[in-house]
Amino acid sequence: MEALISILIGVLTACGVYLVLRARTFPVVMGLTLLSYGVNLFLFATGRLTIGQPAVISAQAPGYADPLPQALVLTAIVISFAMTAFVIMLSLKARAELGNDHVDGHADEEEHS
Amino acid sequence: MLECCDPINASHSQRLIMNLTLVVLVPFLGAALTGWVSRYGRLRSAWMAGAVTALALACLLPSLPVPFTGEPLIQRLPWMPGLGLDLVFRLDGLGLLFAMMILGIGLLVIIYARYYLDADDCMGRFYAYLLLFMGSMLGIVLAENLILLLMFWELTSLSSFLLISYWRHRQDARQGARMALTVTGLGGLALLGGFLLLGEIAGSYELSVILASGEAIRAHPLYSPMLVLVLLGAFTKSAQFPFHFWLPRAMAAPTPVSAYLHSATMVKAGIFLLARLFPALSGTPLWSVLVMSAGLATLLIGAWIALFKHDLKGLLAYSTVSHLGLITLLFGIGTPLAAVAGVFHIINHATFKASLFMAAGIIDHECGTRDMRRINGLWHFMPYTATLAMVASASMAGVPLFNGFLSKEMFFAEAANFFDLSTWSWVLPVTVVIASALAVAYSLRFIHDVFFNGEPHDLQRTPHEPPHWMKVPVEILVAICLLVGIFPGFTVEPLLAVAADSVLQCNSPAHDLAIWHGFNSAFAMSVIALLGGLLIYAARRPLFMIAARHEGLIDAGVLFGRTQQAVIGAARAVTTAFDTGSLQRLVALLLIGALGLGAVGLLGVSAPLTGTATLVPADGISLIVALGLGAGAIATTVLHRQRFTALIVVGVLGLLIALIFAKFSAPDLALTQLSVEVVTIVLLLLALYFLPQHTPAESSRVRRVRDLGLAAIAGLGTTALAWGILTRPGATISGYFLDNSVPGGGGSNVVNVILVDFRGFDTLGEITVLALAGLGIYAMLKGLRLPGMTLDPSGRPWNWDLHPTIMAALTRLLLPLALLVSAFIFLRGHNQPGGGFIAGLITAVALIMQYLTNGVEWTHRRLHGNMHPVIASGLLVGTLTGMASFVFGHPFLTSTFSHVHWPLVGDFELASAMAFDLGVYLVVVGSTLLILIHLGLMRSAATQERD
Amino acid sequence: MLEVILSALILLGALFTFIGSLGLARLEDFYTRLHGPTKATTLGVGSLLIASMVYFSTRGEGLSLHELLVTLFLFITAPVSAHLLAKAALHLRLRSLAVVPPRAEASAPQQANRDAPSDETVQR
Amino acid sequence: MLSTAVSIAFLLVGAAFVMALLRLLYGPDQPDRILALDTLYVNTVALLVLLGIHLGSALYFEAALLIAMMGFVGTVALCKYLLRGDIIE
Amino acid sequence: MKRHLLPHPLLTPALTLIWLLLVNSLSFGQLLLGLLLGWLIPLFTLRFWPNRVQVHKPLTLVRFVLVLLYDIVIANLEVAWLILRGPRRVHPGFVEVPLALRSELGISLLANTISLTPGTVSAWLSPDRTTLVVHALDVRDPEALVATIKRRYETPLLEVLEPC
Amino acid sequence: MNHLVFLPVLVPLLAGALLLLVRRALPLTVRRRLNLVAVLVQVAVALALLLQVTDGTVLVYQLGDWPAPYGIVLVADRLSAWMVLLTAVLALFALLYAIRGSDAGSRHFQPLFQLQLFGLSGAFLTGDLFNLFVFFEVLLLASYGLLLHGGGAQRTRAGLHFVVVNLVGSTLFLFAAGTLYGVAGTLNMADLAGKLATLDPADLGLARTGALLLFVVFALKAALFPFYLWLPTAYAATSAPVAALFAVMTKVGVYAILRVQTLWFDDPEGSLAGLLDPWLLPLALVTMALGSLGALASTRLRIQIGYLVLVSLGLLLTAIALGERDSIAAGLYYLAHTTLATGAFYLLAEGIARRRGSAGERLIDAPAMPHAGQIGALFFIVAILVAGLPPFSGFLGKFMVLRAALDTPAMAWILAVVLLSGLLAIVALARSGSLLLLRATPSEGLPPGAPGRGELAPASALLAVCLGLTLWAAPLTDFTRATAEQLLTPTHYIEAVLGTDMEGAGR
Ligand code: NA
Ligand code: NA
Repeated sequence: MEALISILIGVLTACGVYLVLRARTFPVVMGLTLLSYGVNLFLFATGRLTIGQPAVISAQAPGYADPLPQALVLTAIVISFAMTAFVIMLSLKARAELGNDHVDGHADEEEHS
Repeated sequence: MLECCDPINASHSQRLIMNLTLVVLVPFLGAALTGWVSRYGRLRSAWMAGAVTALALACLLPSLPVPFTGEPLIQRLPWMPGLGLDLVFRLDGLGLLFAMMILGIGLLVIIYARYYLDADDCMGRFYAYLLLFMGSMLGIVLAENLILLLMFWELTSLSSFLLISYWRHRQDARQGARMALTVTGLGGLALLGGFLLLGEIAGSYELSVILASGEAIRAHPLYSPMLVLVLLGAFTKSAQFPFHFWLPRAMAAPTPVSAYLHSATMVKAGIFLLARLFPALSGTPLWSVLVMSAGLATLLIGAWIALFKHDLKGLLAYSTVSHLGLITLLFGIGTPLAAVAGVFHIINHATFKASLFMAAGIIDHECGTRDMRRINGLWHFMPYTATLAMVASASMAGVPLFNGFLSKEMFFAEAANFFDLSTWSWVLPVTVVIASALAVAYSLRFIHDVFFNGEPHDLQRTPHEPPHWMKVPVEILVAICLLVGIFPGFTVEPLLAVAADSVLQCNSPAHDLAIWHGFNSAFAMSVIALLGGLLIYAARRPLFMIAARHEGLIDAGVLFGRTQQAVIGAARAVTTAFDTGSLQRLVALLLIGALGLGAVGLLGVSAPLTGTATLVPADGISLIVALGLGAGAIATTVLHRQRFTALIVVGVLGLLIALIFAKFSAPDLALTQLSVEVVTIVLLLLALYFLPQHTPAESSRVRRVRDLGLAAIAGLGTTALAWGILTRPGATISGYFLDNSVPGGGGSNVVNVILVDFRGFDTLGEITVLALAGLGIYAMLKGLRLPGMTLDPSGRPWNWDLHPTIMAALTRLLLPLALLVSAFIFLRGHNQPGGGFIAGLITAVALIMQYLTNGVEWTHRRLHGNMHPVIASGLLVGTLTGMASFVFGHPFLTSTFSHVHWPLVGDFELASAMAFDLGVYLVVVGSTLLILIHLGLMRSAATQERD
Repeated sequence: MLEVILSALILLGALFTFIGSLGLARLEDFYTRLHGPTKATTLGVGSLLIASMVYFSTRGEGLSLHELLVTLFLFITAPVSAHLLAKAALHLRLRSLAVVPPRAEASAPQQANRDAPSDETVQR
Repeated sequence: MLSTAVSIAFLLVGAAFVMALLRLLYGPDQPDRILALDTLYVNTVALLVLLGIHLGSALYFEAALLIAMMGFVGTVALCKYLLRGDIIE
Repeated sequence: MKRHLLPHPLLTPALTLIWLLLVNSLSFGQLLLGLLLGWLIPLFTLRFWPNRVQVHKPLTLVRFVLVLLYDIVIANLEVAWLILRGPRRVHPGFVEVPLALRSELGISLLANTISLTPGTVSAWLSPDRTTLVVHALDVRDPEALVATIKRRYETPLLEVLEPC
Repeated sequence: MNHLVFLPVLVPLLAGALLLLVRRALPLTVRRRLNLVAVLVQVAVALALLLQVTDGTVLVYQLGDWPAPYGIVLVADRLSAWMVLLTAVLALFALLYAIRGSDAGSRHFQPLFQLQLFGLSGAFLTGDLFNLFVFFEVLLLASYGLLLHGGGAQRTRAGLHFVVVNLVGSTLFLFAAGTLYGVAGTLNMADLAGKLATLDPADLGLARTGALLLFVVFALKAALFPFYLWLPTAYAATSAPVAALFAVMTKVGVYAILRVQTLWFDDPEGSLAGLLDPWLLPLALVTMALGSLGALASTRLRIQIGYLVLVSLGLLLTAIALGERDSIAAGLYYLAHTTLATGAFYLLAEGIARRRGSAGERLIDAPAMPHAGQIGALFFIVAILVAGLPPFSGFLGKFMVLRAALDTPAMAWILAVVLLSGLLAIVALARSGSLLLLRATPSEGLPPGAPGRGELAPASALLAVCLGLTLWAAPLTDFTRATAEQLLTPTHYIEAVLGTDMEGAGR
């Protein structure tokens, strides 16, 4: 399972990285989203993998997962949501101000053709 | 080596009166005052400047006798003793000599400038700059601390920049000023380096210590670099070859400035430094080679160029260069007598050159030009001024009875002594004689070409004698030239002696300032130089032609200009090579840096990546989910150019991630991920409407390969990190949370207790981020107008049905249900999965659903759209809840809870963390709705202006 | 006995979930595929939720009926989703095995219907 | 017996996931993909319920409940985009 | 005034019931809390749901639900069989159901009911809301299907929601 | 419990929330006054805090009354208090400038400004790694909001770049923090110091990676080469008061580097000893060199200032990289200087731009400006400050750094780069100064809507503060030296955070 999750983190990160490096705002936003998936999963994984042991205190519980990374991921999810919202908005503003959706505001040939 | 006799005992005499500090500070304060009084009449500033200078002189007076006792006067005001940097001043012979020159000639220049400046020149500004400069110069010569000296040194560069660029409308003035600043700035920085090293070597920046530890300094391994740096500073300031070019270009300054800066002060600062550090630094082969060769080259080149300058001030400027070379050469020769001669020539040059500049200024003033080809025969128009100028020129040429002759004789004697039959030793005397002959020639030219040589050509006006007071400064200076030249023993000798003593740090060797020393080699050289000068001047026409042919061939100034352009060009090239304004490059660099350093971290030590923990076996469903997730991620990447499609796939990714969270014991995370995912999708859809539906294929192949490479490495790297961590048994602080969640935090959902209690502060920050996102987006929307798509991506008109009936009717049904669920999630969050954040998202989504299905107008009639108060009260509720614990003397966010028993109702738990969670809830609802609603409203806003 | 019922319910639910997705994968046009998920929603998830109710209610911790809510939600929402999907497919004129009523594919309501009585939800 | 049934059920639901994922990747049209997403939401509910039974934990119920709601909003938004472009108007 | 305090008399008990389901508890405290929420939420959502829903024949409603559940099971089996046999055997088709129901809610409930039973999806509602186009997975006799829909689903819904 | 530590965080948070709440209820002038009062309170609080920690006490505030390393703690030592005070002072002048009118263009300037302060103070005070992340996000998002208010293609593009690259940086931060937690099992920075010093050799690779990734993030915030490209354009794009406030934002990165450098990597016995040593100094020097080249190459004043900021950051990080008591002390003195001087420069730059008509801040000829004398004098002084020329604080700071660099192996390099980049800075500033102030076509009078002399008051006041830095250099450097000493003996910090009976608590 550990290998599976590790590879998954890697794949999500790799795809995120590739998309973040694109020239248009929308793929970059998607890339940031994928990156945040990857890093949230990673952060989550630092609490190691436990199945069926949520950190809810009860007498019957056989054990508990590490709750701290979960709390951190929760915070990270919210923050990255806020940031994503902001970038999305910003990409619209860029589109309005720059006339196209290139991250550097270049109008390029394909836009015209 | 220094042939030093009994060294002066450098005992420090402390005086209570801080008059030296005042001497330096008065001009600075006076500068401000002068600038201020000029508002009330331009001439007042001249009077004020004169008064300030006189005051500074007066401050100096009480200490005048001290240097003659043989002990320097040292006064200290502590500033940064820990750094060895105090406001500490020193008055010894050298300092005294220079201070007198600076103040004396300064006063004359102030008088002179009063008449020189035109009515439309701002006099207050001029005098303010001049006083700034004067103060800086005084600081240099009176500083006991090298760093203090350096500070004033740089201030002279800055104030001379202001003075040279005084006529700011003139391009040559601006360029000259910048060039001077650049070259002297370079020198100043080199000097800083040199002084730092010197201080390190000597263990102190104080001259008393440094001058006493010459042996140790010269023996130190850092001596050579230090010397080079210090000399660089001195040479640039004193316009030594090859840094001489800035000086002639500084002639764009008003002539009083030239008379002041380029005779007695600015350029003498470098010479002063050579003299100042002479005991500590001189006496090594390196010193001799560097200082002598610079001096010699400057002497010769300056004299040669001076001869051919048609510009009056140009001639004087290059002559200055040449004389500075002469003095440098003397210090380079390094014998005590040479040093004495050097000091003597400093005085002499200052007097005759200042008077010459002033005379040139008068001529310029009267003729409206400085071109010697046009100025001729002024003897007829201004005989008195001509006489003065001719006396000063004679002194410059080294004609007997004038002061220049005396120091030049000493110089010839030292040059002759240098000749010791070794292979190259003849070079020095020969060159010296040639240079002197050139000096005679250009002095002759100055006299003949200006005052005789026929009639003036097309002058704007008829020249005549200047106002009386404009001549007075020249008269005084010329008188000094004569007095010193004829009665050296009565006039200059005591000052020279005490100055030379302090240069040598011992009693200076016997020197006879008589005019006549008999027929010795020096006299012979003088005669040869005079005759040679006459010869050269006689042969000037062919020489001028030769010079004209080679003009500009090797012009260091042009070279400098090209160098500067090249440096700026290189700077542009380098800067634009890095900073292309490309986000992709920015991100790529960040990633490369991170991947590189990450690799260094991981591979830099031989530690196993795989740990020792027992692993969890994989099961089928996890495999499928993981495969789906991986395939989805790759699909998003491959399909990313079809934006809507990619968006759908991203939705699936979020769902699968939530599943993984659920599977691995994180129900809270699963809930959060699910809710956030949907809101994100809605957000992306809202945005996509205003964006192109497809991403053009525009990345080059190279770029794609590079990005794929980066992506692959990033993937491998994070996989390795995750694998390394997952395979290690973890030992974390989480046990504490599990142990204290119920007894200390009053909740059994540990994750939630961490969020609202153990690490509630994180959550406070997190909701602030959310609030900020809302506010930031709202702020950004102002004035934003974007056309949406008028046709759908396939080119068809949009569907007519804005709000499909079936959808609209049923989602209204869902609203109360969703709100109930939201309340449920909120209330149980402390003990079971849930909490304020998820509840907030559910509420927000339930309301968004109304917008989606019923439209903005319909919903807005039912829901108050102003979310700012909601966000603000959320933040306030969270903060105030945290502050409530202040009342009980506990830190912020200290939680409390109690079980309340109400009859019939049963046990209720009341926890302060719930109130905090309410703040979270409000911020989430407010921010999410603010963002989505206003984004959704954008198109309507495009047509009709709203808030 | 309980275990048998539970097992049967679970298997039934899983089976219908599977069949629903199988239909999604196998069927040949969008409109027929659209029927697949209904199985997963109704009998599939329904059975599983009943199983869950039975399972948690018989563990001695009291009755567990909240699974009904999930069913309620699904029964309200799933048909609406299906309806909207079909509407979108019609709008996009996806390939259909069956003959599509022409007016259902129209981008704008036909002239005849323009004046039809309508309240706020109909196009102005 | 129960655990065997649950295991088989996991297999079946897993297979359902695969089917839906294939449809998601294959398309061919956007409604197909949205439909696949919608199906995946439902399948996830099924999976969570199974997981709850499998682990004997009631903690997955809220997730199932939430999916029923959130999945709907997602699907509606996506369909609305196809129909109108502007999803909030 | 009464309407302001208790806008949806049916909704309050319904929400209270749902609350009790949610918390899986029948304690008095939860009942009170449920009532409180069941009262507050309709107050808040009043503006979103202005027209009061009236159920006229509760028994018909119950019977309708039972019929529906039975139909769902049967239809599931039929359609499952269809799918398992393979895509070549299906005969899909669109049928147009003329509507007697007039209210938005009624039409929506009917459409949902149709979609819930496997094999049929209500795909399109005409702008004048007189016709519901239904896609059926396997339709041999369109008229029979329309008749079944009207008889089994629309009629009881009419009785419950729009008796007049 | 001494609430004073918490007040620098609480005051702006409360003020921000309140200002948001009363957005429509109160007129702008009242809100401006509220804002100003809050910042004044913040200055007072920061001053009080500084006075409390001057004697070397490390004040620890356990939020929620949970002990470290379990709860989040705020820690005020000399360094933190110094940074908080610096921020507050800068904010005061930036605000004084803003409320003269440039805040009216933004919908949320007042609350965003306070929340930015909240983020900055929090980042300087927190003793928890993840909490630092949160505060990074707070201050970044606030700065995005401030950066982007108003329109314009340039601003939007710069903002987009700034936001995206920082988001990637945030992702890196999480990877780094996660890795460190995965290895050391804790997030408290003091606790991490102990755990990272005594690592199992098998975990060394992961820990090093985590730490180095964290360094990359901080280097990005500090605009260290090669992550500096965002700075000049982002700073140039925003409004003057915001740019002035931004002057302290890069210092957050510098602060973080200094903090972890002294806390984690300084103990020569520790597992991660000297981890940053191969990187920090060379990168700092390259940053300085490229910054000075950029300053020379700039065609716009504010871009040039941005590059000059890079030069100063390079010097600052050089001081930190040297790691000696004296160098760090010098760096901390220089930090205050460069922050305030840069702030003043940005305020002044807008004043200049607004007086030059259509030429604005572009380095081209333009009509002579009104009040050229006053502006010229201010420009001259600020240029002297920024170029590190005598007699002001810039020179003193540079001198102290160089002095501390003298007996280090890299002396020659440092001397060469610092001196040459200083020269380039002089050349660049002489060029822009003479273009902006000397080389003017005849005056056209005051452009319509241009402000009067009073606009220059905040910049002048900031320069006066820099003059104060010069005059009171001795007590200030005594303080920074004590700060450096405290940083170089982190045991006191660690004990104060974790408590002495640390072994008994926890697991
Ligand atoms: Na002539
Ligand atoms: Na159906």
